Amino acid sequence: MSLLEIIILIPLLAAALIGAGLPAKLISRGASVLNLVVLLVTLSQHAAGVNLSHSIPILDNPAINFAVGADGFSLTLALLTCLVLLAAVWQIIDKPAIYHVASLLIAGGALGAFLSTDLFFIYGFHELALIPTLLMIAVHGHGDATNRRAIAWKITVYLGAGSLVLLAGLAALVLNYSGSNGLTFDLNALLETAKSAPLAADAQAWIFFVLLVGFGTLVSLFPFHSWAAPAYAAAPTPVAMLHSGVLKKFGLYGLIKIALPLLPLGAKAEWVQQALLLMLVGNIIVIGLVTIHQSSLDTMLGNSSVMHMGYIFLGIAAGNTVALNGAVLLIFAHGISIALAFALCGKMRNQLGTLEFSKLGGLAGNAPFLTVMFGFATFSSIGLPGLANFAGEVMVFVGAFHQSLNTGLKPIHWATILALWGVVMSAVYMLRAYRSLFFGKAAEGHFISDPLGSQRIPLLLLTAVLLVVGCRPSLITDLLNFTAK
Amino acid sequence: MNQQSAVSLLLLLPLFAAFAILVLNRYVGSFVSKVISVGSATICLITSCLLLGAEPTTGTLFQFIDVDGLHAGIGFILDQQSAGMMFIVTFIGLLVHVYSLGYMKEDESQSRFFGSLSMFMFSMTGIVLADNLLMMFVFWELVGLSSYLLIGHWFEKPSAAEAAKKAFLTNRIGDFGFMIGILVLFAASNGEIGFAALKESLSGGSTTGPLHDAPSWVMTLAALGLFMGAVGKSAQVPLHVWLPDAMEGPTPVSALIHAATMVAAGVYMLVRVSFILVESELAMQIISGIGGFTALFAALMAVQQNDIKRILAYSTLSQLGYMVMAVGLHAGEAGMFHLYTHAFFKALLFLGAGAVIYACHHEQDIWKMGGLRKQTPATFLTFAIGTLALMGLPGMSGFFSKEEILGAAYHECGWLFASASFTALLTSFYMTRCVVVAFFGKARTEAASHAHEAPMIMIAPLLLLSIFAIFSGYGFFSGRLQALVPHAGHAEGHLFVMGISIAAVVIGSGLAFFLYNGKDKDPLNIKLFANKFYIDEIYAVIVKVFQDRLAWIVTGLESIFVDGLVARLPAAIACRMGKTARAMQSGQLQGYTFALGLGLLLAIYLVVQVLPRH
Amino acid sequence: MPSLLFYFFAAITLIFGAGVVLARNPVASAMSLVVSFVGVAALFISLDAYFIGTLQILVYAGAVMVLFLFIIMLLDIQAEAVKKGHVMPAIGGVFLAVLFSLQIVNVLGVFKEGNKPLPALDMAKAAETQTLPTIVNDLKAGTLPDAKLMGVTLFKDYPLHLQIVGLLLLAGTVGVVVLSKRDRKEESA
Amino acid sequence: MICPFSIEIGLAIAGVLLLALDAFADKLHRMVVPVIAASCTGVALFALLTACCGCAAVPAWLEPHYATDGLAMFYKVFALVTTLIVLILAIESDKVLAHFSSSESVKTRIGEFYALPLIVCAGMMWMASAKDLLTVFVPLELVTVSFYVLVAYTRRSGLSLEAGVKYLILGALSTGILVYGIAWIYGVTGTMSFAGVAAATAKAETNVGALLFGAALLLAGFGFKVAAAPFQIWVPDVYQGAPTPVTAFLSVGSKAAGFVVLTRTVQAFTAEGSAIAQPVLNALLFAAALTIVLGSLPAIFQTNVKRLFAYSSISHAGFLLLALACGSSARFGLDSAGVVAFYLATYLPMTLLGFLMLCVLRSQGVGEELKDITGLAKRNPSMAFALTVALASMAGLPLTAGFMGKLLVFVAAVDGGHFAIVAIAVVGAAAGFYYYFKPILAAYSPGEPDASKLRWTLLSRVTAIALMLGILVLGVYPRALQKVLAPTATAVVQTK
Amino acid sequence: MITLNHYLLVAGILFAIGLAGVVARRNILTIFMCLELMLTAANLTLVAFTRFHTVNGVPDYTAQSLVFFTITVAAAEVAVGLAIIVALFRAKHSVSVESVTKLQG
Repeated sequence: MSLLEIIILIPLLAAALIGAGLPAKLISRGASVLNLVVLLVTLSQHAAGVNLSHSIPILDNPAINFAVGADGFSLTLALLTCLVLLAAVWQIIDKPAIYHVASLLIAGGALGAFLSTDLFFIYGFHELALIPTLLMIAVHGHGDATNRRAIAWKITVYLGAGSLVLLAGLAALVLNYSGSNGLTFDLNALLETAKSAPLAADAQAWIFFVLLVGFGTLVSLFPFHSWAAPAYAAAPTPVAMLHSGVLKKFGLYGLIKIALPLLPLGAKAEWVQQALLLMLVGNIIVIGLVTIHQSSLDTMLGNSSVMHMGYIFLGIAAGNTVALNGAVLLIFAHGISIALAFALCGKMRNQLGTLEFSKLGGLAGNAPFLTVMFGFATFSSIGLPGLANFAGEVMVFVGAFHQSLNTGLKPIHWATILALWGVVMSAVYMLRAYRSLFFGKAAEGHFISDPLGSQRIPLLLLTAVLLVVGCRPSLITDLLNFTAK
Repeated sequence: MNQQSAVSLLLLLPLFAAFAILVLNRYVGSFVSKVISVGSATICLITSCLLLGAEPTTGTLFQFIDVDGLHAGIGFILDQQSAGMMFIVTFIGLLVHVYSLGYMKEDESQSRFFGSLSMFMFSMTGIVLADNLLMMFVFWELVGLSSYLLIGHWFEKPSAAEAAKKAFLTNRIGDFGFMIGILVLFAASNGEIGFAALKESLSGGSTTGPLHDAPSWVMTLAALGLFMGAVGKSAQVPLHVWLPDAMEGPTPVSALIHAATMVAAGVYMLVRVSFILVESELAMQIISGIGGFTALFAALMAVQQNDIKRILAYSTLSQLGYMVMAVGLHAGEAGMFHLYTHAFFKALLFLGAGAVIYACHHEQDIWKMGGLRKQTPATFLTFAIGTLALMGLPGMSGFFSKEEILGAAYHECGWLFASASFTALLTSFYMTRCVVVAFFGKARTEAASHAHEAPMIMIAPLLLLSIFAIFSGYGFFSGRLQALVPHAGHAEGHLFVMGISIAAVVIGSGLAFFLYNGKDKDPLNIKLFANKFYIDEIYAVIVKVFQDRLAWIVTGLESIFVDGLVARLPAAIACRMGKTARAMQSGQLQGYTFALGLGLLLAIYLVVQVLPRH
Repeated sequence: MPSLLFYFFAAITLIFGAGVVLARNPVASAMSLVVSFVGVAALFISLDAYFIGTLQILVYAGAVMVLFLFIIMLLDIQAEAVKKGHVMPAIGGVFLAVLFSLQIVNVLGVFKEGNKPLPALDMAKAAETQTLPTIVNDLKAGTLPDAKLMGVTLFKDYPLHLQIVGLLLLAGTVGVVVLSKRDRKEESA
Repeated sequence: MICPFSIEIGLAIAGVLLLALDAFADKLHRMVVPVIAASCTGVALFALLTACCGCAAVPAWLEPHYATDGLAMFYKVFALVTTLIVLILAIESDKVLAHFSSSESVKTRIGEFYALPLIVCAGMMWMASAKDLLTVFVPLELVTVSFYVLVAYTRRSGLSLEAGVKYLILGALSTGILVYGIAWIYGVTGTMSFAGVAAATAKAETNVGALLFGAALLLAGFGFKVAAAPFQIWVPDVYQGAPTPVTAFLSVGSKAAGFVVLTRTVQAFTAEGSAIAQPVLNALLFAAALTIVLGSLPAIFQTNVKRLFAYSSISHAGFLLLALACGSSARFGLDSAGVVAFYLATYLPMTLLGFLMLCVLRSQGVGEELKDITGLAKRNPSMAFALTVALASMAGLPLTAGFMGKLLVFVAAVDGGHFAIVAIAVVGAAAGFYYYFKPILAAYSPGEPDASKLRWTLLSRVTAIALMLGILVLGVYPRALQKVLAPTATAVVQTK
Repeated sequence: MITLNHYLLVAGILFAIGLAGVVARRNILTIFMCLELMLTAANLTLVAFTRFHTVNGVPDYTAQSLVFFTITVAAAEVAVGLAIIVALFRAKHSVSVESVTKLQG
């Protein structure tokens, strides 16, 4: 059994144990810490060059294996998952055991998706993680019952449809890249065929586009995004953290790990490029404006999370080493920062009962710790240097803009410029929110106090990660070890 | 101590101080914070003094971003420009630290204040030392953050919170351009961000320089982009609106950040990249034009302000305009010179204003002061020295630097010279007005009449700064600070320029003195100037229309069209079809048999008639 | 078979078949059905399927229709009243019937093989292939031993099927018992 | 080594004997007949699995009609497993059944209800082996007529009776169509055996127009049995009204039996060189698309879980038809018959688990409406979990059996280039995410606070666990099943 | 001259008539009779074809057996069907299709 399998199994096993009636809080916290430790061990093994991959065949033709394997990219996302899981289970206070179970299942599914090297399991684990997400939103979400039901349905059907489109795209990959002896879902085998016998550019473009729509829907790529903001606003805190921070990144993971290497020509096809640029500009500018319009913290964070996906897509559209490194860094950074923001959002909701900007103000007076933490989340998400997002954004911009200027500004240049303007917009809404929630005169009737003792640890952990990665992004980029194709 | 470790110390010590204060804040009293912060500022000053006049070197401290295609390090350039700037920053920084010990004595969150100050020192050091554009951008943003924190120090005050936000956002708009500039240069030079590398790429020479071959519009775009960053940071028109509002912050902060150092960073940066700017004549014209315009525009507004800090703020705008104009007129060294002298006397003025405000129990309206010269003689004396230096009275530091800029303008562009000269006149006018109204005449309010001199810890920095305000213009002094030797060409028409500038001082101050001496209210009433040309109002409308209203419209459209077309319409169609199909399931047996029969006919029709043909 | 007889029985079949559909009284429908079945039986016989024809009369026209009539009487079912709103099903029925007939006509138009007359029976040839003496004798005598041939086929080729049909009848019987068994409560009520 | 034929005969005899036992020994405990019935099925299953593997020794007189290829063996096992579980379902809902059968008293003996499934099972097993249309028809009618009885069995419930009437009329209509179709196929090809038909389709002298007419009728007749649109119209009403075990039997057993016959028919029509292969496959594709749509979309509005399952069953039939219509691909480990069999194998545990949960709930007085199962998680979390597993698998969530089936169908369809149908299937499956989650959501929503706890019986618990294991094993480790099915691919070709 | 198609036409029309009756009639008993009509039409087709496809000079009895089975099956079907109809009548006092409309949607 490989270490990677253990990493996947720990949360699933913990969820099963809780389901069997063991004390939820203890087990979930223990499992999340244990998982982080095991992952760190795995990282060291990976650094030492140990081959961690392992494979169990489950179907011969089409060949499907339960295969795990890790490169820097998947380990980065696994690290993200473990960190966010740790922070998420710590946010569960006085809630039924199902909260713990759901969080562990989501994280387990995400880890499975990130560490598998078989398309079947990559897809399967992601879906597995979706169910508890949907259930938690529907059953334990915020807001009145009808509304959150509607939201839960929307996200269920939306993501379900997106996954099916994705499945069709993956099926096309499997069918085209399986080689001559039957079909295979093994990513590495597909990659080899893709190298030795690539498809025609035209076919690649089409499949890439289908994958883009499929994966894109899962990442709330404009215009397939409208599930995201209300869902995050309604989701229980740990679920919002895990989904927006980790699970959503699956789509990006898939694009970078599967679509780009398998369909390099497709990604570069002009019409695909232009469509992607249009969509990501939609993410940044349209959703940026929508975010500015929000009047409550939860929907604002939800929309901002949609908007920030645009930058990562820009990195994917650029597709060069710098931009891809930046995109992954941004995936990691956004995961941490949005999880932090949602954790704080949850704490505030619990105490204040409302997150409307107009009803709140001056929280900094009573809750300096929260204020500082929220400050970190805010400034990280608006790309302040020294916090993790900045390095990612800069690399994405630099990578995307690094095209010849001799023939004038190309579409990707314009997209980058618009994306840069998006940075201004995100500063606008984040600072507006920060200002109206924490500064100014304290609003009447809404009291908030700082979290105590151990509750601070996960928040501090996330902040520390933001800072450390923000100052040494090479921690991640060295792990990634991407090179231009 | 070698230079690398000295530089590391300069960078890391304030960072460490800021971090330590952030962490320890909860557990120890503000005293420890003060010790840490002031201690670090002191050590920084000593270090930067040691670096003055050292051999120019460069180096890299560590790699920040290190992937194929982008290697951005935290490095340093140590030359005369940066060493001099470093001295200014640390020197004024230390004085402000010391001054704040007195000024902020009563404040509840002193730890936070000093922590933020240390943070600022760290960020500013980074800008000064930056050896590449990205590093400069990083610290550029970080000074923005410290500025945000310090302006918003009294966050309970809505105006302070708003001002902090406004400052950050306005700067962000500038940074938008800055980043475009960086990106354009990066792309055009095929992957360079270091100043030295860019210079090399530009020169062409033995190696092929991609930047050398870049189309001219690329250079213009790059230059304007970088300049836009400077416009934001140095509060040039049209992004000047944040600086007056930033006066909501504690006065020492205004002195340090919003007068002496941070706002000058734009000019510093422009001088750093002037080798790029000169590649585009159009960009240079725009830079000088905007600089000159800002100088005049801000001076006009300053004429009608009543808040002592705001007068100084507009004056800062105006002086920054001078500096920017100088850069645009190929006289970056003159701009830097003015930056240095301005730093001293403007810090002096702000700290003096702080002392006045302190004396008058946080009263800032000059019309509610009066006669302070008697109650607070030391403050008056230092403030007057600062004023004279600012007006450019011959012999004072401001005279030398301003005269050099005027000379450059005279040399390069007549219009700008005229406007700059008029600005000089206005400068004398509004500063005289300020001094006359605040310090002369009778006390107009209770608070003013009971004003008392600030404590020694605040006065001492004032005195020290006065010395610099007087003497920093002289060669023996400025020579230490700057390597850039004035153009020889400026000697031409030197006397004329000197005459004009002296005349401006005399006329301006004379007019103001006669107009305001002994007056209890403003004899001039120019609404347009007093209301800052209604720029804030116009911007408010623009923000409302082009951002909030647009956001509202887009949100509506998004939810109707995007969500509607992508999600709701298919859902509605599916439901509609589902309902129809469900209606077929009527429960009527006859309906079922009919459906079955019809299905049969359909199947036969399809299989026999339609499908074989395809 | 002479054409006239064919047309006669075909007409009987179809007319009384239509009678089943058109008659409002179920008894009339049942009676029409009997007559129609007799017509079909005649057509069977005209196709040299004497055994099947007989079966048609015995099982269908006899047993099954008696069962129908019995139930109609037992339940005392009245004629359907003509009500408004019942036109649609009628139209639908006619519509389907017409369309289906058109399709049949269309297919028969394509089905050229069907335009040939029925092949003549060749008893002599058949006699050579059969082994059972009684059948061979009949064939040699020039008569078609229809029932015998049928019997041989059923018992030689389809013994399993016969068993299954038996099982089916048993299941049917059980079903009838289960479904129409009166429980005590109903009796007392 | 025994011929599977003997097992079927034995099963039928057991059924008859049980009928007799039930009729004449009325002092017996009421559970004797059910237990014997279930154990007979179990023994038959055991015997089939152990004694008949690879057995092709069929008596000579039976040989022309009776196949023992992999396909047949698979469906025989399938029928036995289904029957066994259906009997368990019946035992679980014994009281409910008795309550609604001929007498109101729960003491009413309902031995027939346990004996008939054995006979039906035998019929299904025969259908699986049929090599000609006549041999299809007779057991098919045995199954159908028995189902008329079973559907209407709880006649004191008006719904059951209504379902019985509807099934009777529509079923008889489909029988008429089927016989008419067989007549035409015979008329055009001169044979009833699948192999003969396959050979005739390739012959030049065969009249294509008339053959297509017969094919259309035949497909319509079988389409009715497997609930293919537009012949699916009876399904929701009959499934809802019938006693739950019978619904389960219909939706799994009857459908599978229909599919084995349909598979053989389609194979015959699309044999090498067939002149009608393309129209038949296209018709199937068309039917598949229509079935998915007509199964999925109305399901969105259902509030009755049983009826929901009925629509779900229709939509699954659509996927099965799609698999059938995709034809064989040389690149695939399974041919279309294999994919259909695989899909049905995944369909079995999830559907039966769903119906088992309905039976278990019904026997404790919980209704079939969504509002009745609201708060199930509170009343018995493991029941809610079991229901969730069943529904998740039906929705096709990965790592459950349902996903494996859908995946293979999708891959086959994309491989066949049927993108439009794939798109429709995607829409249908997406709608599935909605309606399958409705019961899950209801189960986990807070219900009435003082609702009583619910209990498993030992039997139902064991069965549920077995079915869940089946779902998970098929979803995670389908290799074993594939190994079983792979030979069918080759064997089926030989029967032609 | 009477050809095969004559018989097929008669059978086809009979089938159509039965179909019409099934759809048009509201009395379940009558519907059931119409179903028998359809079945008979199918049988007629089959018999006509068996007569047409002579085997060794006599009709194809292997195929004609199907007619035998069909008639038997139909009889059983009628028996069960009538039992159900009787049960329905007992429960609803009607054998009209209107009495079975509860299951819908």
